[in-house]
Amino acid sequence: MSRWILDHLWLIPAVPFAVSLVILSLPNGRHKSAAVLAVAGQIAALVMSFFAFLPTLETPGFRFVQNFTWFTFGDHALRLGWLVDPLAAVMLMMITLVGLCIFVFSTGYMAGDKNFVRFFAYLSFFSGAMLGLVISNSLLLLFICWELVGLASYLLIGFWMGRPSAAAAAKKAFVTTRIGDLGFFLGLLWLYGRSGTLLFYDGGDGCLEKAGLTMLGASATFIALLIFCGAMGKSGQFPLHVWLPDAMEGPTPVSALIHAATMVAAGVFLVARAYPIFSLGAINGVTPSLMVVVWIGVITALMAALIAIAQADIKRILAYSTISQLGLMMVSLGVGGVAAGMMHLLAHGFFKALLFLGAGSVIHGCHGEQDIRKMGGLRWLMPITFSTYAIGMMTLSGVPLFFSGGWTKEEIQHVTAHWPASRLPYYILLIGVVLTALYMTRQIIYVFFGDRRVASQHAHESPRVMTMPLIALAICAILFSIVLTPAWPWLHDYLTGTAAGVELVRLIQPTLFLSLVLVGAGFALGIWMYRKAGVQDRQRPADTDPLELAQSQLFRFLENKMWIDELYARTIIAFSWMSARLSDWMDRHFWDRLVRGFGGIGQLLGIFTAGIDERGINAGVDETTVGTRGLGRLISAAHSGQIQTYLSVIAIGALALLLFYAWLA
Amino acid sequence: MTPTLQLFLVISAALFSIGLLAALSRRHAIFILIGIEMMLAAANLNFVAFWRFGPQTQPPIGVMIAIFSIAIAAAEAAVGLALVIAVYRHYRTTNVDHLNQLKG
Amino acid sequence: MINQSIDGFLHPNVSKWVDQIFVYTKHWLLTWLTAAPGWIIQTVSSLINIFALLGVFLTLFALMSVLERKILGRIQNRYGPNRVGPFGLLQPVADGIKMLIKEDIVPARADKLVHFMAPILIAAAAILALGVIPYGRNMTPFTIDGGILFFFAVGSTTELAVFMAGWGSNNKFSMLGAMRAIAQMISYELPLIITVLPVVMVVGSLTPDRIVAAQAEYTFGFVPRWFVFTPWGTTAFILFFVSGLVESNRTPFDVPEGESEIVAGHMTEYSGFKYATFFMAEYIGMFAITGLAATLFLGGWHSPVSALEFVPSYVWFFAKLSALLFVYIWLRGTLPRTRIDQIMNFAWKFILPMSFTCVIAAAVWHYAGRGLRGWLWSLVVIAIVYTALSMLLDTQRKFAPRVYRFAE
Amino acid sequence: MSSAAVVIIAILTLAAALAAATLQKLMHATLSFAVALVGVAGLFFLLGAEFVGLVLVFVYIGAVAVLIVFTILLTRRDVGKERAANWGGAFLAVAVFGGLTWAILKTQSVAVVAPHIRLVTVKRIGEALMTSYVWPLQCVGLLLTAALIGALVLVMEEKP
Repeated sequence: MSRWILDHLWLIPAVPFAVSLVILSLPNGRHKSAAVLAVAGQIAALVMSFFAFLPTLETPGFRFVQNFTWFTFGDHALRLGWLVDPLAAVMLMMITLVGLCIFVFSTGYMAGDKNFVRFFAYLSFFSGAMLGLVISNSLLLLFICWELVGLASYLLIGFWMGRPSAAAAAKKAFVTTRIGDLGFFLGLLWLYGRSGTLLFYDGGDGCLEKAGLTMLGASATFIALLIFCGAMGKSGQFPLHVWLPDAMEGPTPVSALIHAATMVAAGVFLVARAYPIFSLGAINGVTPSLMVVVWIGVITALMAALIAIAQADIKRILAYSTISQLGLMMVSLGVGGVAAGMMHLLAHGFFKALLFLGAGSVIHGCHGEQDIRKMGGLRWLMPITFSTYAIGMMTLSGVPLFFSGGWTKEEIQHVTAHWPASRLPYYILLIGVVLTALYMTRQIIYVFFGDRRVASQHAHESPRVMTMPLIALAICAILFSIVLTPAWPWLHDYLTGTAAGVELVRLIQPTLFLSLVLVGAGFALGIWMYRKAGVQDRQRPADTDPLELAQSQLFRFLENKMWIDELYARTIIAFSWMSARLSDWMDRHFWDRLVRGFGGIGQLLGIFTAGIDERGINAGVDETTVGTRGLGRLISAAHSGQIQTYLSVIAIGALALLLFYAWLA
Repeated sequence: MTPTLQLFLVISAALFSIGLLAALSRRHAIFILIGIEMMLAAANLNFVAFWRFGPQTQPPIGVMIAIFSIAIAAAEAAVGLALVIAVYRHYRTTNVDHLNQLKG
Repeated sequence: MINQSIDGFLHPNVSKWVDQIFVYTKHWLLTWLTAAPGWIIQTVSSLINIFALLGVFLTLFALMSVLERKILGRIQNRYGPNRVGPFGLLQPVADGIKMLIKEDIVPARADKLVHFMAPILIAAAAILALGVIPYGRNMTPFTIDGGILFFFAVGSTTELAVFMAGWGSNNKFSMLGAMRAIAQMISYELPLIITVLPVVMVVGSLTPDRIVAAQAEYTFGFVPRWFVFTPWGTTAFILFFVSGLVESNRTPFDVPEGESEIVAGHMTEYSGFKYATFFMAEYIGMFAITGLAATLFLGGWHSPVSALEFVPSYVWFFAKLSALLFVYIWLRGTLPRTRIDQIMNFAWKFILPMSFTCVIAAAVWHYAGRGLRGWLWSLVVIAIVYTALSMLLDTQRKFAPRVYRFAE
Repeated sequence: MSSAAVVIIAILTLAAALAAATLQKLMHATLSFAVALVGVAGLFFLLGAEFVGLVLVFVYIGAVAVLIVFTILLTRRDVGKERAANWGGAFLAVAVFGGLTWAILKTQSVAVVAPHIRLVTVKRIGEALMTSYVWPLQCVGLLLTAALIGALVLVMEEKP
């Protein structure tokens, strides 16, 4: 079975694609069949991914490559390929699993939306593209899937295109990521130019293998940076992160699937996949490109965490936390902990999906209200949501020992601590941990504790079809930690391709206590700050945020996302405006004048030649015509119009000819 | 006693002259057409006669030319008669004496 | 040419002798003047042929005229002529005498010469056409290289004759009838010739004898290789048959002489023997057309079953001929008369394209190897064109029972 | 082929042709024209070009003659007695005939008897048409089509 799947890897992305096509062809009313189809397709993908996953378990460092020629130009062919190695396999599992949960969830969440069918078509399309992305063995194929994923995200963010905000957000996301992808594409071309192949692994001469890498040489740094641009775009790293919060305009399941669990992780995955290029020629694990990755990650993590504190929209908070977590992963990749980064990516996939779905459930319960200050006291109203959400929150903030997030964070701290270049990222990460705990606490308090407020008056628990996935994801989030513990670092070794061993001693580590302290501090701070935030008298939104009372300037700064959007508006967008205006002006006033000038010259010439015609040529022509007419009259006198005359003339001519010959003879 | 080529040539010459007579002496367009057709037939007769009395050839050129000229004559007759009808519609006559609009 | 193998339970020589009896007779007759110069022998032999033809077909004409009346009678639930002679078989004699002793009226304003020439010409043309059809083994009166062409060339003079009749008898009914006749003759001469083309193409000769010879063998020993058994052949045969029906002005295409519309068409002003001549010419033209149909599509004088080869060839030929003639009579007894515009539309919109299709189908049949494959392919071609045409020509008219309005 | 036959047919042909050229009634002229053409066809038969003869009869009697009579009918109002033939034309015709005959009889190279040749079969003509004369054949087909369309257009009732 696995053998067969490996030989037909293309089926894994193909099935969801096909499903999405089928669904698109359905009439608009067929909700049930659409949902059934989509879920079935996802299950099929899950099963196949599982069978593709199995062989990677048996042999550590397993790698299966299947290349084929796309087309041939001139004498050399452009080849694409499929790839299964631990990295791809775990991604497959994660995507299909989370995806399945979210599909099921959205059957409940989107019920009653009139574009239900279209939604599921897009969703399947997305999952197909994403699966293709992770198992592609060629940078080009990866790029194609990458763009398809971008398209899917665009379609889904703008799913409610009725809302102008949604449309704007979709456009913003598309354009912003496109900026990154431009860099990515340039890097791709450059890479192709240098190494002559885009296959990652090609039996020794792929671009990630000795032969290909040696061909890169010094340009590796730039190529790596260009590729990282793409990663920044997708994973919302610092300069290009602005689209991700706005992407929350899309339906919540979309935010969960695309903008938390899978797509935004694609950037991290890309860096992990192309890691050999980044780390080419590293002096004890440090290269300029990795340096950039680290710092970008650090900045992103810190900034996002800070902004998250001051947001009021439940989904935006989660979005910013996603950004900061992604920054975290980037840092870990940069400092050389690829395994750690991927572990966190997977764990994050689970619990962030969980959190988003929880948020979705909350919003659903509060009839579409998203402002946490209008909620509150949902603790008893939606217990399942609350408990699962709490688990997710604790996992996110990295409570050690029981929750997967904790282990991965500790792993990251561990690798960061041993980064030779600088200690600064490590400390910033520590701060980040505290901040994470802080804003999650704030959110929990606002949403679930305290008294009910406007939105939560008539709140109710969501239907089973929505709570089931929550529970499933919560269980995943907890159980997942088993394979993460240092005692049995199975996943780590699985990713690095070494056999895992069990040592309970390693279970207790200094970082454990450290993170305990930090997370505790974060919780404590949060509870202390927002202790009064929950209890307000009813019917009124919570008045000003405690932080705002304390540090209004800082709060404003954070609430407005550090004015980064405004900054862009003032600088980049303004600049493009200016240039557009300028070229418009040029067109109107300069080029037009020029053209008119040429026209004038033409006119002048025309007048001149016309004069010549009148005086010179026409006279001659007239004379000729007069002559001709005279001649014509002369000749036409002979034309009596009597056919028979002509005939007889011909006959006479013939006779004359005859006589002439007779006279000759 | 077998006929010589001359006999056929004389016959066709006679036919031709009769056609000419018809074409020259009659005033009716259709008569002229008939005359022309007769001249054409005479020409065909000449072709075939020369082929028959000349050296044998493959393909039989004279016959071929005769066939083609017959086909063309048919086309010519069709168009000519159509012209006659059209002219008749316009001028209510087919007498060629009255059709001299082109006179200079 | 006589030494073709003829099997059967009769002794070969006997059956061969029976088969060739007429040929032998002619040879025997010619032996009398071996001394005479060549051209005399030629003339005499052609004269013999001509008289044989005339004898046979005039008898057939007489027979047919009475049989037709009897069969029509049967069809119309009445006795046919049954007074003169046994079963009224002598009826034609009586008719002939009547016609002969009738007064021959020529209209005063008629163009005497033309009026006189027309029946002669028409009869001559009809009889000439008979000359090239092979009636049996070695029984082709005049073997001309382009026999088929000759047939049609002679047939085309009929139009002129009809016109002469119409013009000569200075009468509007005659003129109109002649016009109609010529119009439909011209329109149906095209399909008539084009439906012959496939056969000529496949055989590769315009000589009737060759065409008959090409249909001699039997597939699997019992299915005769007649062209009517190929898809294109069937189609061409049907089209040819219909066109022939029109050419010989028979019901349902007898508008030129429809009594109810124009008295008797171009024959209105003819009476007595001239009228009889017209009548005869019509029937002989009919024989000619049917004979050609039998020659082209029904294997000429070949027997339908190889076991019956011992039966004399001319018997087979005349059997087929009379079968087709019976169909003629049957149609006349069955079908109502069509309108002239219907006839024209039918000719130009349906029959002509279909006959072209036959040519194409025959080519397909040939290049697909004249076997089963060719059979199927040509069938496909014809089916496609037929369906296309029927879709094209389908005037979405619903046929409801006719409502009669009587003057109260 | 004996001179007798040739002469007889020739006399018939020429007589018919003369009638066609001189008869007053257009219809009679046409009919005798047809007869003359049949005579020409007979001459073709005697010359061993059966096919051409058949084609001639087929085309002229079957098509052209009918066309002419139709035209006569369509332009009937105009078909009356004509004034007598003008003698100029007659004289010219006779002169041409005389000239031609004189030239023919004077040329010795045409005073030959027919060689014995294989009769030209329809098959050979067909092969010739399909091989070395295929382009002329196509052109004639084109010409005929053009003539057909042209004739139709000419006689079409022009709608003012």
